[in-house]
Formats: sequence, structure tokens, C-alpha cells
Amino acid sequence: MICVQTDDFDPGAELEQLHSDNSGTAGAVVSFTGLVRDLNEGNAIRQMTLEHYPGMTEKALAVIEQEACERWSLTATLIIHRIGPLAPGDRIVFVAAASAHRKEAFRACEFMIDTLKTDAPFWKKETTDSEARWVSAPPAAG
Amino acid sequence: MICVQTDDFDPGAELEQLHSDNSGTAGAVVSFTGLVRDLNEGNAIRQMTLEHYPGMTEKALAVIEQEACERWSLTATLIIHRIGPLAPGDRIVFVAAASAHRKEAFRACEFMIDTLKTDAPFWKKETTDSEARWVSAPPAAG
Amino acid sequence: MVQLRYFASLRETLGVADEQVDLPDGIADLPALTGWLQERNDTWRTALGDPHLHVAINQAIVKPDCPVSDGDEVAWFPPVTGG
Amino acid sequence: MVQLRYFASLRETLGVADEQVDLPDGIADLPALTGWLQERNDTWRTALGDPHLHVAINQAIVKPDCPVSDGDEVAWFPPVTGG
Repeated sequence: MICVQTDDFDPGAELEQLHSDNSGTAGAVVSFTGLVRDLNEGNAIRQMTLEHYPGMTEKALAVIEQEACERWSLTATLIIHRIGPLAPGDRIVFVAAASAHRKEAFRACEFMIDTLKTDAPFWKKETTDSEARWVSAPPAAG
Repeated sequence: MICVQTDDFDPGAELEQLHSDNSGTAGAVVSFTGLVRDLNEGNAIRQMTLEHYPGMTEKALAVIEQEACERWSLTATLIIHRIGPLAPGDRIVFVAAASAHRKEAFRACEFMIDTLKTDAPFWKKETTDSEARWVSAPPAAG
Repeated sequence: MVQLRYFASLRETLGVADEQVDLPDGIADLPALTGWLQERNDTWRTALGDPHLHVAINQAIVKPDCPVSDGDEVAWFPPVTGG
Repeated sequence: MVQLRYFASLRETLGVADEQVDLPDGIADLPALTGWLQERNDTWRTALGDPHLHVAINQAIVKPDCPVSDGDEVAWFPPVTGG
């Protein structure tokens, strides 16, 4: 399932849903929660704003989820990404994969967040005490 | 933190605690939840009972947590393992690692659950419709 | 008509989020379309000349030489930084 | 006195969870202690002869030739299956 939303989400409720969707068949659920950090390149962060490309975002996330389900044997997957203004400590993103076996759940969860970070059209703008600046992307993996 | 307990736990509350313990410094939290599966080697499972070695269990889990904190830069770790009788779909184990960066959180979380599965003195006994049997350990990794 | 969209730092630099334009005669691929937009002024020339920009046509990332047709939605944006 | 403990399938096979015994003279390491317990009967001989068993002394896994001293807690158990 894919959600792009302004509101916060409840990781516990989401995990519970992933469990109960597959009561008894999933033995392993791996989740990744991404949080707004309070420091970037040495500057204290006051606010973080997430911009995205409505329409393309949902398509890109659906492709990521589908590819994970093709590569690993999963009983459920979930990607939630927030947009709009956020504060340090706030949840930004939640990615989870449920599987009969833990290795597949780990690989799929990590694949989804790694791919989201390179392929999904989100952009972060952070506000420090002195300026607002767009976060620069890390160098592409070799 | 280490907990060995009969009671169920609340992954959402535990994740919330891991976040708030490190508000703003952790950018990534990875969690693993292990669930009782309803099928093992083709047999429907009615109940699963977890036995452990009180005293040694807590020491073994503390060693695992400590080793993870030495190998990766983590802001918080948590291992919860239940004991006693459980039903299919029930949570058995919860392992989580928080870090500034996601790769470290993934590696540490997977290391802790992998090592728990080989080093922590827990034993599963499963009840099918026809028998109660001790779960056999998978072959040791090469 | 094509729908053009600009995101994040590029949107701020250009001062435009989206616009609808008639595709001029002879503009049939991405290099031609980008070149035509770059003729607007130096800001556009420099901003759209950034080799790190990504381009999506109809909401899917495309290669730099991709054809463009009437009715397409074309978006330019810097490398993504979500997650 | 040493504290002996048996877990899981081994505990069920032996019918004993734990016991306190006086370490006999000459019993100073794990092979000797195991051998002495195996003399009890064939059940003990077979069960403690399982090469897959692990042994912990004072709640830490030890090698098969580990010394045993008065006051130790010695535990035998099958490969673990938690998580």
C-alpha cells in the first residue's frame, strides 16, 4: 500500500495492520522509519519542508513496491511518505515489508527505502536560523 | 534495552520511545518483529511455547546489544523477547536499532536478530493437531 | 499544448511552477524543447543547462533525447532528496 | 556443590530440569563431569552424548574441554531456536 500524506502516521497501527492482514502466514516484519534530524552539515534545523510531484510520486512508489514484490516473497508491503512542513524529530517516511522469512523482509524493506531515495520525486528544503536551503542529493551510488 | 517477558508488547509504543529518547539525533529506526507462523514443515500450528534459560538469556541479549553498539554508531537499541505460550500470529520478538543513518540501523537490527537466533538460549516447542514437538534448529551457517 | 512543470530549487530559480505552451513547429524532442525554453533569457539558459537535472515525460523519468508530442506533460527537477 | 541444569528437549528426555550435586574427587573438567553423569543409565549416556548439545558454565557458552569447579553452574541444552 502507498500513502502520500501531510498528516503524521502511527507506526504501531501500521505494523499491526501488516500483521493482521496476514495473520499466521508472515513470520517477519521489517520496518524503516525516517525522522527529521535536528542537525545537517553542522547547522541546527528548525523546519523541514517536503515538496513532491503529485501524480508521479504515487506512480514511482507503486513501481518500487511492485518491484520489491517481484524480487522477494512478501505477504504485505507499505510505503508512507509525508509532505509539507515538518519539525526535527518528526516522522518523514515509513517503509515496511512482511514475509514468511526475515531475510526477505530485510532485503525488501531496505530495497524500497534505498530506491525511494533515488527514484521518488520528493525534495527537502530545510530552514536553519539563518536561511532556507534545498537539501542537496548525495552523490549517486557507483 | 533488554526485556524478556510473558506479556505482549506494543511495537508502536516501543518505536515511539526509541524516537523520543533521541529526538532529532536519530534519522533512521529499523525494527524487526517476529511472529508465530501458522504453518511449519507443512503442519498447522495450534500453539507455540517459548522456554528460555533465565539469567543466561538476559546476559546473552545484553552481549548482543553491546556488540551492535560497538560495531555501529547507534543512538538506541531494543530487544524484547517473549516467553511462555503463544498462538499463531502472536508477536514473539522485537528488535530495533536507531541511528543517524539508515545503513547502520539496518545492519545493526539484522545483526541483533541473526545473533539472537544463534546465541540466545530460547527454545520453541510447537503443538500441532497431532503432537507437541521441539522445533529443530536450522543448520549452522557455514 | 504541452504541460510544463518545474520543481524544488528549479521552480524557485525560474519563478514558475507550471505552464501550458503550444509546441512550436519543429520542436519534437527534449533537446529542442529545452533549447527553445533556454532562449527566454539567461536565467532559463543557465537553469535548464544544469547537467544534473532530471526530466520526466508523462510522470516517468526519460532519457535526454526523448521525443516530445502534443499533449505531453514534461517536468524538470533536481536530483530527489526524499526519504 | 555444582548446579546442573538441562533445557528443552534434553530436560524432557532426562526428566530433570536442575539438580545440585557434589563434584566427585577427580572430576575437574567438562568431559569428566559429562562422563560421570552418563554412567547413570543409557538414557543419560545417549542424551548427553549428542554432539549437537551446547554447554554453558556460569551462563556463558564454553568449549567441550572447559574446567569445572565447585560452585559452578553447568547447563546442557540443544541448539537454540528463539527469535
